[in-house]
Amino acid sequence: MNKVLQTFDEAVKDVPDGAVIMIGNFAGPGGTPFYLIQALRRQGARNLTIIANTAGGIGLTLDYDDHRVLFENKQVRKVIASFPFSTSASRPSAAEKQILSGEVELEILPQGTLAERIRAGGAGIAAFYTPTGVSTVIEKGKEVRVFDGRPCLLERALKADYAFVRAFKADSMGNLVYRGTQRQFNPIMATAARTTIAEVDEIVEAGELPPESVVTPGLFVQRIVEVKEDPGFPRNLKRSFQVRRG
Amino acid sequence: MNKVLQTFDEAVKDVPDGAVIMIGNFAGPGGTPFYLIQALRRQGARNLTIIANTAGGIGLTLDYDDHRVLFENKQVRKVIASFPFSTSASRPSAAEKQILSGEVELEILPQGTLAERIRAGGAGIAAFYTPTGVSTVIEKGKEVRVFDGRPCLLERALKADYAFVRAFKADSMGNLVYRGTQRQFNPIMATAARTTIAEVDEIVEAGELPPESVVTPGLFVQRIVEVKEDPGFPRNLKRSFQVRRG
Amino acid sequence: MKERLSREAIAMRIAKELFDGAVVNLGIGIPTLVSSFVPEGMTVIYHTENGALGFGPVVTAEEMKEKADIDLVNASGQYVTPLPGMCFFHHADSFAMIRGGHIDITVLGVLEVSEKGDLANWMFPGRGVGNIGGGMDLAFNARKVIVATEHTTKDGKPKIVKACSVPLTAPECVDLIVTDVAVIEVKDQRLLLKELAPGWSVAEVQALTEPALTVSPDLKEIELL
Amino acid sequence: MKERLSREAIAMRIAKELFDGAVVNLGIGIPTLVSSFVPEGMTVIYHTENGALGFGPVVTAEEMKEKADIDLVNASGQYVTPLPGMCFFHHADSFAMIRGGHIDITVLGVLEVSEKGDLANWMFPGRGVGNIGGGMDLAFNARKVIVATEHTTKDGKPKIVKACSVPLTAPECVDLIVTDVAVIEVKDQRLLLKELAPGWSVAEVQALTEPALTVSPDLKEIELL
Repeated sequence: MNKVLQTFDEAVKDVPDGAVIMIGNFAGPGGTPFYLIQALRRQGARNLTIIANTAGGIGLTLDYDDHRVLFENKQVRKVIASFPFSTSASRPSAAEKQILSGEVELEILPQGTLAERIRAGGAGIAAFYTPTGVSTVIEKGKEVRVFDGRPCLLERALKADYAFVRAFKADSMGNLVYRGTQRQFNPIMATAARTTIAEVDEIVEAGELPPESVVTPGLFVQRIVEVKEDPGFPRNLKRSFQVRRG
Repeated sequence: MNKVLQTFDEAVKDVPDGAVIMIGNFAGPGGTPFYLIQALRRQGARNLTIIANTAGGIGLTLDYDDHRVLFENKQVRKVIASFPFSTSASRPSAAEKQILSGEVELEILPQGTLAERIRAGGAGIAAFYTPTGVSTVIEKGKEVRVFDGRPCLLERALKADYAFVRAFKADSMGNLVYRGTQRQFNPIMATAARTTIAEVDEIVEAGELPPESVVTPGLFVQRIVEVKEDPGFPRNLKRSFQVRRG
Repeated sequence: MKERLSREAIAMRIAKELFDGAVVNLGIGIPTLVSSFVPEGMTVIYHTENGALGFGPVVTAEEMKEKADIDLVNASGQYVTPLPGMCFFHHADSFAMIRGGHIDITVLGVLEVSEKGDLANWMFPGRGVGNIGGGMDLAFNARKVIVATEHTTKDGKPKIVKACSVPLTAPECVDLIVTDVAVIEVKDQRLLLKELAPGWSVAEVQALTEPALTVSPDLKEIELL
Repeated sequence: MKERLSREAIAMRIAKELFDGAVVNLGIGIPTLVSSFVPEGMTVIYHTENGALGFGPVVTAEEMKEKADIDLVNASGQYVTPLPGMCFFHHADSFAMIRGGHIDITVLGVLEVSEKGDLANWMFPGRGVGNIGGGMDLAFNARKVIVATEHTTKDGKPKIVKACSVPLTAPECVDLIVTDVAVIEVKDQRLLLKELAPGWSVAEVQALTEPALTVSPDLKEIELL
């Protein structure tokens, strides 16, 4: 039972055209599987459906190559996100142009609904009712049903073929721990994919992570790759990693 | 903002007749709020609805006074549980007799549905669809709906007026950590009650629990009481606590 | 004298709505400033959508080199500082807190707010696109929704309108509107004018507001402290 | 020679269904014994409903004083031992694993199993009451459901029946039936007799089984090792 792979290229080798991929991502590089995304760009699978909080390149924080590179490389057919567009009108992202031109299909969701649909996918919950979105554009095409006097929308589970997650440490069983706000979507995405690939700072022996501190139990993780030092790493991102490690 | 109380009696003082109470409990005393239950027996509120995995006194493990004492004291009107009956036909619990006589109403649920309904209560999910229970007695009175070819039952959220939870340590903000399998229903019940009361081994200063290790964030916990040494503690239970502390 | 309140003053007024132990989620813009005006001795616990509770102030430009940590950011992508008693959790748990009604107060920005308390704040006007993010869950589910806004757009048009012209974030969700000229409570689908900025009259505020305002019997000047 | 397999032998046969890295949940009774027969060098990861994964063997009577820990128990209330790489989680997360299809194999006990693979094991016969516990979620949702049972009741009546007479745990859920006289696969709503206990004939097993058995072309004697 060996889950550890040596390269990111090897880890994403079998991603087929048309795959559904969840990518952990929120406000900066801390919890983003940067190297897995780069490897997928090199690998070149097309017609992908990306499930992530953004469609990449929203320009909110540190400027770095997140999954916007998959849009720039025209690998994406559909994106399911809550924050798909750049925060800057003058610097629209590749995804924005492709969405507006109809080249990429967008399903936009409230962030909590996106998160809960992913959790439902991992938890075997076929669908659930949430109040969020009633009488807004989100309602369109969805069943509305009243519970205890409050109208709710029926939302379906989301699953994926792959989840790309970023964690702090993994042990050899695949157990993951996260650092600070690195967690975000990563732990729930890890539960909702057939194949979860974790990009981590460090792989340790089983038993080195305190059993009560494990956030993603190992059964959810199929492949683990450790981040090595990389001279070609984007300058801004590297600086921030130095902050982290210092 | 002081959440710490000195006595268990004080902590349960305001429980009214007819209250709905969730009680953390599973296979032995490790995660059971023993002292809160004892205090509620002394306090005497009646017509209670108890939501817990068992109805107390199932005889599976160490013999100790769990929430069976609330049934023996005739404080319970209804119980929602997955494992309500004693494992021993020759030693039926108080709850079993009261359920069979009609004195106490029982809603029996699969354990995963019970857990998920509690989580839904805390998470603002009005209802959800689960495959578990279709074409069994659990289906009765529930909507069946097919998703992706698989029939599912519609299950509603459970909420409570109070949750009695057992944890290992609390900090002054109400953050809780649990030891080993002590977790079970406690973290989800803490989210689903208007007033959550935590019984803990130790209360520490804010900052002493590593922030990544917190399992129940403080906003879910309104009252905290620390367990003091108690010479009247049941012998079996005390022995096992000594095992733990040794 | 018809001076309008500064963004800081709006934030100061909103800070008066906080209470000891309150769990608060602040949106981008003026809302973020509210944290600077919490009274001494009061514990306010901040929540951020990306999964943290009880963290400290935003890292300032001067502190950046020393304190910025890419694993300690808020939902706006700002670096924040650690505080004893903070904790972390994942996105589903974070929105369970929001949707489950565990957030006492959220402070959000505004494109338009209607007389019924409908809020619209997610579409970029003119660009035809928008980001929903966590705002919709907050607007629907926080116990108290406060909006912080200039009373009018840069072109002088009312932001408080009879009915929103842009896509809604949430219908009938706003409890309190704090602007640079007034404090208005949304009550029973009406707008109750409760406080005026110094030097402003009811008529002057009404002139900048599309729907009719009901004047509170306790109308007073905004107090910031 | 018509000896029936011991409970341990049934468990040994079931252990052959495990594979390296398998995530396994064992019910009470014979199922619990399966963990004693995992081949050397194979990693099997045990899951328990109360929220632990990757723990070690049950604490024996002799070890009790030294090793029993009330915060390290399985779903049957037995003390278990720690193992490097184990982890803990709460009940909703634990059943998310089960319901979400993340448990490779569950081994459960039986009151009755039907020719379609319906399983009934939660009602106490004669007492009119029953405990559902975690078994129903496991029976509905584990990837492979193996049942371990004596072929007949103490009174000699078949436990493998045309249709269950007691309330179901889950319909059409059982993949493999391992008894003290045979191994039977449930396939396309039929019972495929695959292995016989030493000395038993097809006719003898059929005589103890209510529905008609289909005999596998590869029928063989049960191999335990």
